[in-house]
Amino acid sequence: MKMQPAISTVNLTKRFGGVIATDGVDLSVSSGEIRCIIGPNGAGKSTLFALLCGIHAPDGGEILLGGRDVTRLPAFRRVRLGLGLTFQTNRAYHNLTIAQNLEIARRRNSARVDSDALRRYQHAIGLFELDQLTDLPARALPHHQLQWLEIAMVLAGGPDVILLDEPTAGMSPEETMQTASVLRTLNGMGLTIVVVEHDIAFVREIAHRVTVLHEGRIFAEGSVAEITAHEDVRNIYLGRA
Amino acid sequence: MRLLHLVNGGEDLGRSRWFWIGFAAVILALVALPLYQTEFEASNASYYLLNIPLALGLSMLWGYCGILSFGQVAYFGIAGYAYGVIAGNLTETSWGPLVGSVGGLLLCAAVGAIFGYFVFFGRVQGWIVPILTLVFTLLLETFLGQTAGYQWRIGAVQLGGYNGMTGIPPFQIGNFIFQGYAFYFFALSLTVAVYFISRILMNAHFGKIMIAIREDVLRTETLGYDVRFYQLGVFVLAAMLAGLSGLLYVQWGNYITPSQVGLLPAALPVIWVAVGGRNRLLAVAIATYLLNWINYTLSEAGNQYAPVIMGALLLLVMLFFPRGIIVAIAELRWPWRRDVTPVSVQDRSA
Amino acid sequence: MDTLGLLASILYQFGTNAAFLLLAAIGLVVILGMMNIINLAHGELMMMGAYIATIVTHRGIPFPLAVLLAFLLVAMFGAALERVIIRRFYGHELGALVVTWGISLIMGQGTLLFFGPFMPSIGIPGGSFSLGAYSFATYWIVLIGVSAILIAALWWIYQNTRFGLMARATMQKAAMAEALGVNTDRVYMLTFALGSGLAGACGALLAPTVSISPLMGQQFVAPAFITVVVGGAANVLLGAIGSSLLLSAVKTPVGLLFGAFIGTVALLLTALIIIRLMPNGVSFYLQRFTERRVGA
Amino acid sequence: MATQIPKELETQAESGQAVERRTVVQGIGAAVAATALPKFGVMTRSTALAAESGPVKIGFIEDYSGNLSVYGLQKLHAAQLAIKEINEGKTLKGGPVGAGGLGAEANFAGKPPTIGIQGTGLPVVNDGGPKDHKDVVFAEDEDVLIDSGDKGILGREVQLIAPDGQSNNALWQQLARRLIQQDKVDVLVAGFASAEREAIRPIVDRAKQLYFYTNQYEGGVADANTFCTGPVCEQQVIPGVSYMVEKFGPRGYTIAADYNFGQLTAAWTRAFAPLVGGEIIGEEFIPLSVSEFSTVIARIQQAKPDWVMTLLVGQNQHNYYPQAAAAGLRLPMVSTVNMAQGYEHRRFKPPSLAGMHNAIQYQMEVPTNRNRAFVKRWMAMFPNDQYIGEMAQNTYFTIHLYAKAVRLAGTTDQQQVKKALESGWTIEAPEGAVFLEPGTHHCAHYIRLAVCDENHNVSFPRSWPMIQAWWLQRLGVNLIRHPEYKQYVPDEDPYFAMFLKNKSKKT
Repeated sequence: MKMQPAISTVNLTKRFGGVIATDGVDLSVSSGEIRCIIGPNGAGKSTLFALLCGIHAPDGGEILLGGRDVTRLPAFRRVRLGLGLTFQTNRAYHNLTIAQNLEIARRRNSARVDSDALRRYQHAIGLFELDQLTDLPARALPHHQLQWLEIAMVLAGGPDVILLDEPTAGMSPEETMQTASVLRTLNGMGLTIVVVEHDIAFVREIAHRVTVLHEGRIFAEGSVAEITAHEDVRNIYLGRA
Repeated sequence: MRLLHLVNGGEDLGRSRWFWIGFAAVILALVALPLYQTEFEASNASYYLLNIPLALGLSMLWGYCGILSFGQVAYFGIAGYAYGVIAGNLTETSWGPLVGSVGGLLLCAAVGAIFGYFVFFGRVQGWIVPILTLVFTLLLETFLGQTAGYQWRIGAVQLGGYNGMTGIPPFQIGNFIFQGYAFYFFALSLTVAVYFISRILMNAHFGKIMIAIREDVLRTETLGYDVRFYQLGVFVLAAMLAGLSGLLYVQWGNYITPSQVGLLPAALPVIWVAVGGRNRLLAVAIATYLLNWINYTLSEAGNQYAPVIMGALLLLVMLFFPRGIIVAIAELRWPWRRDVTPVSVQDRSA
Repeated sequence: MDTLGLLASILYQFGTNAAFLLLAAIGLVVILGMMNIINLAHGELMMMGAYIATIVTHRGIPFPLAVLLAFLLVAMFGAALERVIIRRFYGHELGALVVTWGISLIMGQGTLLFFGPFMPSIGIPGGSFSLGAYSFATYWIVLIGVSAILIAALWWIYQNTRFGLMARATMQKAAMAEALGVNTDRVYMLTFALGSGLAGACGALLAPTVSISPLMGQQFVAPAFITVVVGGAANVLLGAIGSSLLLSAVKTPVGLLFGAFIGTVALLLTALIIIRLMPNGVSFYLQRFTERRVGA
Repeated sequence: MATQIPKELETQAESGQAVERRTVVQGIGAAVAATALPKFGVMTRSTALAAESGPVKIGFIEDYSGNLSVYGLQKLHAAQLAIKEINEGKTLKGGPVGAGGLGAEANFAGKPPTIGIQGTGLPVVNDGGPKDHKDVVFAEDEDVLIDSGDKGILGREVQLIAPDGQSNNALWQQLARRLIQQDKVDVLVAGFASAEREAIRPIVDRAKQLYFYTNQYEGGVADANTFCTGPVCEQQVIPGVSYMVEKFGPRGYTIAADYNFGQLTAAWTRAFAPLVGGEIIGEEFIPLSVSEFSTVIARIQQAKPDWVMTLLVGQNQHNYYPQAAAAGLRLPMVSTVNMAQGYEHRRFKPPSLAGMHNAIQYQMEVPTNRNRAFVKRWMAMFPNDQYIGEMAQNTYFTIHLYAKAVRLAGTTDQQQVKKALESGWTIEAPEGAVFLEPGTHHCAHYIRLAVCDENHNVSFPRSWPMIQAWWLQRLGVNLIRHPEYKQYVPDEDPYFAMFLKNKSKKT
């Protein structure tokens, strides 16, 4: 299956003052894949995520979305081209109702939501048990459901690729597993998923491939099994963590 | 039908039948004002009313979209001066004031768009915007203040420096000149219209996006919205509403000075909006009317304590009703009220 | 000789302009820059300091002592204000803004009612000296030095004392500081008191050079806000120094060549442009610059 | 009871000699008084029939809070003092001297006295100096407050309605409307800043309200409903500048507040300095927000003038004086506002104001017996007051003047009172005699040169017992024959245009 990668970077570099946060990263995620990006604290995960989102502009290199160069595009244009994003901290609109949250998410991109995307969205709403709660203010939801709400909001825009930054942070093991299962289902419906993650259990559960970042570079890449077997990875990441 | 639904949306105070009955009663009382008030009192009431569009614009900009501006009076002044220049030069025709009004509003929109473009498309940080708008206002005041000389004459109209621009013609359609009671009705109908339009707008999807931006700029942007565009939009809208107030002001007083654009008048609208409750249009409108009325009443009495009383009032209101006194009153659990607490959009960004 | 005089004069004006901005801003640097309270009563705090200094100097107390007294009394007033009112408005800038506006109205008009519209001012201490055609006030030269000392002292407090450490921790992450055993409540109060006291002291220092009246504080408000905002939040102290120097560097030559009106306009325009071009303020770039130097 | 002519007028009419008690300027004949008085006799009789009752309402707006309160409070006290005296049956000396004065009966006003180089040596007599027929004659009264024989005005109590303008123009408009439309005041006395006057003048004109503006100002208001009782540029700038040129040398430098008053007064200075042998070598306009003056001081030092014209307004700009003094800038200064209005010499530590000259019409220190009596009366009523400024004195005599005019008209009907006021009045104010010129509604004043010394003591080395407000006459303004409602600016006078051109060439 030699397709155009869903999202990829070429020699992506970002400096903050004298510190190199991301150093020539070449990442390629194929369509239909679930990719996890892991690494110890300070490995450059957050910077890579911010670069992919469009929050920071890189100092060098390119970002391609579905083969198209989006390096210089602001975040909202990337979203309009089919990228979905959630953040480390929950950013659903806590003071709006669930219906309003979803409404705001849906309205902007309603034109580009195809039937597949719509099915994924409706499916997710059901799986996340959000369909009954529409008039509740979001802040009334328990933490894990807030996280789910945000994923649902992202799906409402009908993305081809979603980029999730620690989607299970703060969830119990059961909730984490539930999230993993929903994500697998969505992936089965044609969605490409990139997850920046800490939680190895969750990674084991969903990842097709894993990329390990260390000191701003890609240190290793491979299946979950390969990575967990990798001696150096254990040293830098699992060992010290 | 859909419009009615929007009018009755949840982004402003009052949705019940009793609320609308009360609302209608107040409007009726305002319409019938000439029956029980003198022309002079009506003229005062026009002054309280004509500040409301400015305050509503600031409410949308700040309360709903989260952008605080200290510079709304700049647009107030721009529209007033533009009207004075245009209408003052077209005194031969009866449509001069109309052209002047349109011109004033368009100029406000244009200046607001240019300033807003630099601010929002430059992604200036949120907390800097108020100061930036304030500096813009002070710059305008300094410039207008030194236009006393004869060289500052546009056509037949003298800008007039700190003494101000005098003899600005009143509003006129055809041969009908809006003065006294007529001007009162003109101001009243415009204010009510602006209120309803604002209310509809804030209840519509546009309003939801405003709130989304206030709540979380990044989230909104990463849902695919061009936040800058919406910020610019609401900024221009607020500028035009401030301009509308400016127009009404010069049509009311036939006069404008640069001190109208100074530090003190710049802070006043922020106070009105904050005291009422910034993310509720009706609360803002009521507070604007009442605060102007209180200030006038105190000064009319020639009371030297007026600023002290005003200051103490603000202090107490903010201490006990930090989200605005009108909002606090509206959300009291009245004994006769069925307990349907509407989902109110509270502020966390405060 | 006259070129020397001109040079000295330009340098002197540059210094006085910068010192004026710095003195107007220094209290606000603490309250707005560090605590994020938009303090519209800043001018009235300075007015209070000026009144205290003027009154006690008229009673025969030496001027430096009067400044110290102004610092202490206004700081105490600030602490009381913080306890009773301001503390309810942390993280709630809107409320703080309206409340401080209310306070400024009460203080301004209250002073008018109590002390009347004017108070005889105190003479400017120190004489003058001349160089070529130009003459200079000794007092302003002292003020330039004092403003430098004040900002340095503030810097020292925040870098080297326990209070400074706790204050910086509290301002960055209050919850974390609390967890580490810092009494953040107290830190807030002390910080507000320090900011008020500094405003009072600066008001006292400027008192001999201005007319003493209830609304005198208003003249400092706009310059103070502009200085702090142009300075930016990355490092407020560094920012205040940088922006006052920068704004003075624009205002002085322009004002000298084209007069006070163009000078004022140039200052406002510069502020507008800097805020637009450097949304993080001058301090962000200054800090990055110093960090780079250290890093290299 | 047909007509009740107040006792005061009766005595004057009987004796016909009231003139003697007044200051007389040669050229303004007393003869006109004789022609004028019978006319008013007729008017008085015809209008006294209109039954008027209740108190006479004086509408009075000033700023008791906000930026300008320092002036507003003084003016309020002046009004309260005047009204108390009127209600107690007192009045200032003086009466109508005739409408003929300066061509009020002609289609246009007479030409003003021209001032040439030779005019600078005009001999003037000081208080104790020799009096001969070529010179201006001046006689001093012990006190000018006399019984009017009328408690209140026409037997009606006088009431002051004095709301607070809060230094806010929009509020001023509301208050003016209220006083005119709601309270239906008989007269409006209001305004410190020119902006305030301009804010309410359209409202005044629409209602044809009788209105007094009592401040020193930049001049040029030609408004049939407005009477300006303060001095204007031509009365202050020319004497002041001519003295400076004579005493210190020709080169002057102007620093002025950057708004109407400052710009227009600077234009006067620029235009008239050459006529008295001077020259303005530099000019600078300073925004009202500026409060730190090191650059301005350096620019003056660079220019090396012989003297400085300071037209600084507002509390920010007053800072110039201590700052300039501290910087060792010790040039003689001349002004038309400072000292007399804001009493800077009392507020700033000496020697900030040392060397300040101002051709004033009044300030508290005026060394005459009648003024001492006035100050004493004032301080008895308001013991805590710090100073009595020029605009306070103006307000005081203006309200007395109004009372006299009503008594003459026999009614408070505003059109009649206006006519009465247009009969050419001289009133003996604390400053000296003031003549209200009918055609222009401006006053001729007694001008004194006030000089402030090292210790901030004020002396008056020279005085001009009567200087007219002649500029509007020069423009041909005659409000009796040709009512108009505007403010002239010097640019409309070709004479000034000449100098404005020169300026634009230079810069």
